Amino acid sequence: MNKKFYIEHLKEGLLTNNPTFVQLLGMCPTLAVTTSVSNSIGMGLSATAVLMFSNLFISLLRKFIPKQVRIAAYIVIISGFVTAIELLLHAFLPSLYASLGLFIPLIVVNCIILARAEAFASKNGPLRSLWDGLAMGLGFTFALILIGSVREILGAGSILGYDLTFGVWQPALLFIMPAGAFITLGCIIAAVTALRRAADARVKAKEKTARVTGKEEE
Amino acid sequence: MKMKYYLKVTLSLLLICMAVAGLLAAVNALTVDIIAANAQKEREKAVGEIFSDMTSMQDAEGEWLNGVNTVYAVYQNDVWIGYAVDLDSRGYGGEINMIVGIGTDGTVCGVRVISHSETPGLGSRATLSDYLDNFIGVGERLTVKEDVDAISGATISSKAVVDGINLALSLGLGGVEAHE
Amino acid sequence: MQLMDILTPILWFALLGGVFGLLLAIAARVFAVKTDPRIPQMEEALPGANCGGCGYSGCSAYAEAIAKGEAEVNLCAVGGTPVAQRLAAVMGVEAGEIVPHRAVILCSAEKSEATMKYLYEGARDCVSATRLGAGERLCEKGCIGLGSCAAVCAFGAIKMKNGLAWVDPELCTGCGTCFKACPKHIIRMVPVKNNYVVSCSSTENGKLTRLACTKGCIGCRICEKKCEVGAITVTDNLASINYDLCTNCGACATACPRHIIVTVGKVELV
Amino acid sequence: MEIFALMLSAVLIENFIFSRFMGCCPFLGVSEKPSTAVGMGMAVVFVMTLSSALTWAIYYLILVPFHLEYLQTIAFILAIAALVQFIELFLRRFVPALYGALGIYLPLITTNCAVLGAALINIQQGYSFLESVIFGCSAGLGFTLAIVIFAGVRQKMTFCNPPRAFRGFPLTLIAAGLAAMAFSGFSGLSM
Repeated sequence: MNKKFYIEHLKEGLLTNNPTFVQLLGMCPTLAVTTSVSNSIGMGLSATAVLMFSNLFISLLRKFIPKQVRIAAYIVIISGFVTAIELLLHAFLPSLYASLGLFIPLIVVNCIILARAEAFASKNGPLRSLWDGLAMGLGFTFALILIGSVREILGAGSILGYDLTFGVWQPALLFIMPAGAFITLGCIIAAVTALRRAADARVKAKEKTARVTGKEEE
Repeated sequence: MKMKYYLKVTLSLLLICMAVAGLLAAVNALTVDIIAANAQKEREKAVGEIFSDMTSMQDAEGEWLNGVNTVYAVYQNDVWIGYAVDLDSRGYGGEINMIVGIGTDGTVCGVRVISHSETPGLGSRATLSDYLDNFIGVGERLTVKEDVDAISGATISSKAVVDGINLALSLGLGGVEAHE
Repeated sequence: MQLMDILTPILWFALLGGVFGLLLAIAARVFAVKTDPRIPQMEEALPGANCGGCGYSGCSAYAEAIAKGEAEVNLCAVGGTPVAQRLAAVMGVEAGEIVPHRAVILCSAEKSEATMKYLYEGARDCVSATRLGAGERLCEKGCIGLGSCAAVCAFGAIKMKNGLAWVDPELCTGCGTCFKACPKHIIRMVPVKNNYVVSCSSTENGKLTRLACTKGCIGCRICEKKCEVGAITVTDNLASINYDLCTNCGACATACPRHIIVTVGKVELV
Repeated sequence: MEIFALMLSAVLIENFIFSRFMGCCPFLGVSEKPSTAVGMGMAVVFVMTLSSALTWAIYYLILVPFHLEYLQTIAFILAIAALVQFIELFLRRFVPALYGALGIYLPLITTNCAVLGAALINIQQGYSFLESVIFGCSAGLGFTLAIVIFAGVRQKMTFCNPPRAFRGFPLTLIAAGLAAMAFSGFSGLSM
């Protein structure tokens, strides 16, 4: 049974319950960071790393943390992790810190991490919480890259830094501006919902024909 | 029962805070001097980019205006070739730490930004070398709009860079040999 | 000096953590909400769909009502008898029998099959539509098809198909929220064991019904004659089935010239 | 900077939602009904005011004298989390309806960028104790202003008829984008 849980949960993290598109969490870093794909990748991966470790530790300690101080305890653990990672990166991997440095303090104020800690890690075992951290982290990274690419192409006329405008069209600066971020995110969520609804409709239609005609319609 | 309840709740948060603080203190003790060394190396690399023929630089002590961290006198085999002013300027997202190189004639001969937290893709464009290089040769105070046009959409960041340069120029370092 | 660098933050944070911990502990005791221990147990037993079928805003509200003695234990149609028994066990009372029901829309005319008084372009909601001359359909009792019932259905059992609501029998749990939400009151809760229903609610005479809709019941009483057990009777031009007598023989369905006596949730052919 | 200028800039010019883009998760999550939006706004004002005072005290009385600046983020967050937990207990006892309506978004105030953002800005700008409390309070009011205006906009939106996929959050985000454009007009003013 639990093998199915892991695959199912990964799908849930990436698509059906995606933290950015479905749960609408982690808006601040999503809007602030997705001005370029490289930023999105940096933010997504560092957030995934922190999410996995914090979920693991919180689910390990969940029995010792009384309900009255659970928020304070979780957030201290999360921000402790983030600060430690920031100091270690700054000292031992300065090149990586140069590209990720800006995002790490942003992770502390990322709602996804506390939301997952409160909703999942405090109720499930360490291994499942670690997996939930990975699934939600990847879902978050996937969403960031999608938004980042749209905003970078439209806003800066480049992708991963390579210029796409060839001097032909002038990129619309609006998409780099945070106001454009809201609009881009809105349209992307609409597209994702439309895709999900179409997928559900197709599945339902197949079920219905099967029920009526009594055989699986291909 | 009440006493045990108070103890349990208070102690748990207390222990967690102590543990995390201990971890961070240990990590910090481990890393604080390495980080300082890295920063210093980075600063030297930046000054080296401005004064390409620099062999050594030395902190020229002195009371400087606030915002200025340190001023380095730059030498080329013990011949004084100018100053490098390490200063902080107030940008949109926070402090911009930059180094402004002042030549012997008192004009700007190069600008480098060490660290900033401007909005990526927007304000950060004001910290790139192609924007900074058009300040080379500037001698007196600049104002945005008349002398130099700000990057569209990043007016506050561009203005912060210009303020930094004006601050460096206002120190009046041109032509004054560094006292030994 | 090195040791002090590590010790001072630990001591300071211990103090901070301790002070906040104590403060929160005191606050938790001072602000403790006095709850009846049985409520969480009952919430555990209830399905948790918060559908409102029991007449309360959600399962926790219903559990509180039972704990206060204001509500019976057998109002949860969705949970049916097992839930009622568990609730009764918690409360130590006797649980009555619950007959599971299914909702059925008593109208079978899609928008194209009914005549319209006007074209409605207002808010997409049946309640607002009925405020404008009792809805766009000439037939007073016709389904408006703007989905107020579908909106409240907590189980997604109601689908809107070209201006007519349709209840999927497998998904419907008989909670009854749509029964209360429909402004035209044309949804009826049919016991699961019965699978025939007169899917029309028009009480106009034959001539007017024919004018208003191609599928309305004209009160011709053929079904009344055909039914051996007298389960179906026509009262003011509308046939209705008494489900205690009905034996599901289907004679009335085959005889009905308007073909509106159908099986519950007549299967939607794609 | 005089007090009034500080307040005006925190409420309008550098509004935490529309110009600084901080605190968007609860902003999008709770702005369905103006009543819950006001409740959330008041909770945020309470937390931001007290947290500005508390963080100022912690920074200047504990962190600076003992050179523990690197612990700044964690100390601030600890104070904010304790405050949020306190208000959660308070609301659960005295205003259970609002407590239920806010749901997951109440603990999320802790990680709310606005609250921590305000605390960090107080330190960065070197505000005095009174200035930082006023800044925190007016930033909270700015947050409330934005969330209540937006709740009104969203209530109007329930009766319009967007394409099916846009119904709900996508439309809210686009409306937030337009509102953000309007507020970016303020960025020209400098106090």
